Amino acid sequence: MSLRRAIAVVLTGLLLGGAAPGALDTDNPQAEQAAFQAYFKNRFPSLPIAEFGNGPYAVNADMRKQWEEIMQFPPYDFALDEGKTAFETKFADGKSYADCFENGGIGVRQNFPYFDTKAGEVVTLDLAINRCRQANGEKPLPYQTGLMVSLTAYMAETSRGRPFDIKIPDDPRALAAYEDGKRYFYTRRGQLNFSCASCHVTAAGQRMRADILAPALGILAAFPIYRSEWGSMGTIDRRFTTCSSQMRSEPLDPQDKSYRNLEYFLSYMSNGVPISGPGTRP
Amino acid sequence: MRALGIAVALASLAATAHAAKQEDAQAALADARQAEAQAASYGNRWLPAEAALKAAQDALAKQAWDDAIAQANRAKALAQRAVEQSRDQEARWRDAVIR
Amino acid sequence: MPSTIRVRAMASGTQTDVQALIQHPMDSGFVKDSNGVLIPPRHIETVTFEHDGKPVLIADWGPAVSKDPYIKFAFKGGAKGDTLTVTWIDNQGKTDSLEAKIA
Amino acid sequence: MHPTSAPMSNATRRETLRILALLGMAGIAGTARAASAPGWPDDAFHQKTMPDAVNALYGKPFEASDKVTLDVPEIAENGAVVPVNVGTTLPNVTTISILVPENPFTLAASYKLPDGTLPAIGCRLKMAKTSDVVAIVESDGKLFAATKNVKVTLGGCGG
Repeated sequence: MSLRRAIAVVLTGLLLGGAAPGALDTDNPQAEQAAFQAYFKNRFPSLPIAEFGNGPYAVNADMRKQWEEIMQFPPYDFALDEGKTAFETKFADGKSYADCFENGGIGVRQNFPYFDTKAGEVVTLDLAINRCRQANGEKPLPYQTGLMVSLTAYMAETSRGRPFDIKIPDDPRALAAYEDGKRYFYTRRGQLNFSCASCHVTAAGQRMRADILAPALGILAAFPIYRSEWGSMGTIDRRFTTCSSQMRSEPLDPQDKSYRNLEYFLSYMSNGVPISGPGTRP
Repeated sequence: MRALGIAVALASLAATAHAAKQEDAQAALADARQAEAQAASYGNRWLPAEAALKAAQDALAKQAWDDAIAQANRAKALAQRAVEQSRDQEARWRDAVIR
Repeated sequence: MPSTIRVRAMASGTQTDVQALIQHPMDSGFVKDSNGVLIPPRHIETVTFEHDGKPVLIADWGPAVSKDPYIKFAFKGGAKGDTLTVTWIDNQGKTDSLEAKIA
Repeated sequence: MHPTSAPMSNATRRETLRILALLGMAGIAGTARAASAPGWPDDAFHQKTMPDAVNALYGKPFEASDKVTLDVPEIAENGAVVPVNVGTTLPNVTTISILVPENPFTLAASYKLPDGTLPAIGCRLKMAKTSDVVAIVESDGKLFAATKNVKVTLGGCGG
């Protein structure tokens, strides 16, 4: 192609695309997902996709040894039993959680969060549980700890090993939710001026004092988690809110739209990584 | 009688100074709140700004005007920094996206 | 009230491998709660494991043992179906006991 | 991997205090000693140094021995849950104890092993800050010990 024609092509590209060709960011989730996963596979070439569900323990041997020791008899065992019992207990109206979820709620965690085209918003597993309760005349549960974490622990356990399978339906609102989650993930905020990407992309695998920063790929696979730091279980909400305040940024409310969209983006990026929850973390 | 007059004059002088300080403090606090509201509009409130704002309110309640002014100014500065951060990031977050 | 004790005891012919997890706060007495009030010390002091009426392990614990404490040991003998009794007592006199079956 | 941040004296001091508070070892609270469980070595658990704790528990000296294996992490992922495994090839082991000199109370745990119980213990301990961990095994009435250092610090970038 002659130089003159090449320039013409580039110019038209600019005019049409309205952005430099490099930033062809016309919300093509599939392409971005492929690039995202390729980035981490290059950063950690020896890691099979399944290992990305083990966060810091996939990228640090000393930490992994301590994890394997704790996983012999994990402290979330009590929450798991409480979750199973609660999941199988009928509501006052005779229904139970099994009636709200496909396949009786067994082995479905990997499909969450999904985009609810009727309500036009991202529905996480925690939100779906509370919607189920309210649909059956029960009070919604608090989000970050307690019974909600036990229920999601049990549902995660029934999905162990099943790869994330998050879909973005052909609906502009779904694309917008994905885009909003992406924006949140890459936007720096708080006095420390970090974004999620600053630690979980750029510095993935490195130490932040005693912590090893988990790669963003598969980072939600192990939830809900028992953190030694908390001495108790916590859901994704609890982790998002505590992380926000560590950035000296005002945490949002649990199940805030931004957090749900962030979870949607992160889970979609992790398609193919198997569920490893419930998990234990430092 | 004269001594009493002077005392009264001095007292009223102090009172007006007191009142002026109070107004300054309240104005500073209003500015800080306004800056913080702007940061909130970007969904980017900083915890240290919140803390300084609260400290300013507490100081105001205790009529510690100088302290209130200092804390309010600190809150405003932090909130403004948050707004700058948000504006900057609105333009540049896409640069970080993995492609 | 479900038991606060979880036991996994596996007989392997010559010995029985035991793992136990106990639900307990193991408060050391130095931690302050969210509004700055010192949480009083409450930690397990002794855990006794018995098989055939004889102790196979007695654990004496201080406040430095982790929350939801864990223990792993093994003893010679023990067969599938035997009972392993686990009992803990804490410094406030609270206690719990469980009769677990060896697998 | 060595932690990336260069150690700053006051930051490290501030950090240690924060960990102590976090893990609850801030100071020696006057713990009202309720009636202890029978057989619980109350005095030994309230000693603040290695010599006093060993003396209160055993009343005899110990010697280092490579026949005692002590498996602890190099850097604890979290000071609240540090996995510790002790084993030995020594014969007739009657007790195994684990001590953490830098904790406010040195003695962390002590196990009485009746005849027929294998000389190996696994447990999870709290550590206030970087410290040695000492495992003492009593074999034929004599005390043998293994010592390893475990680094403990706060995780994350601090609230």
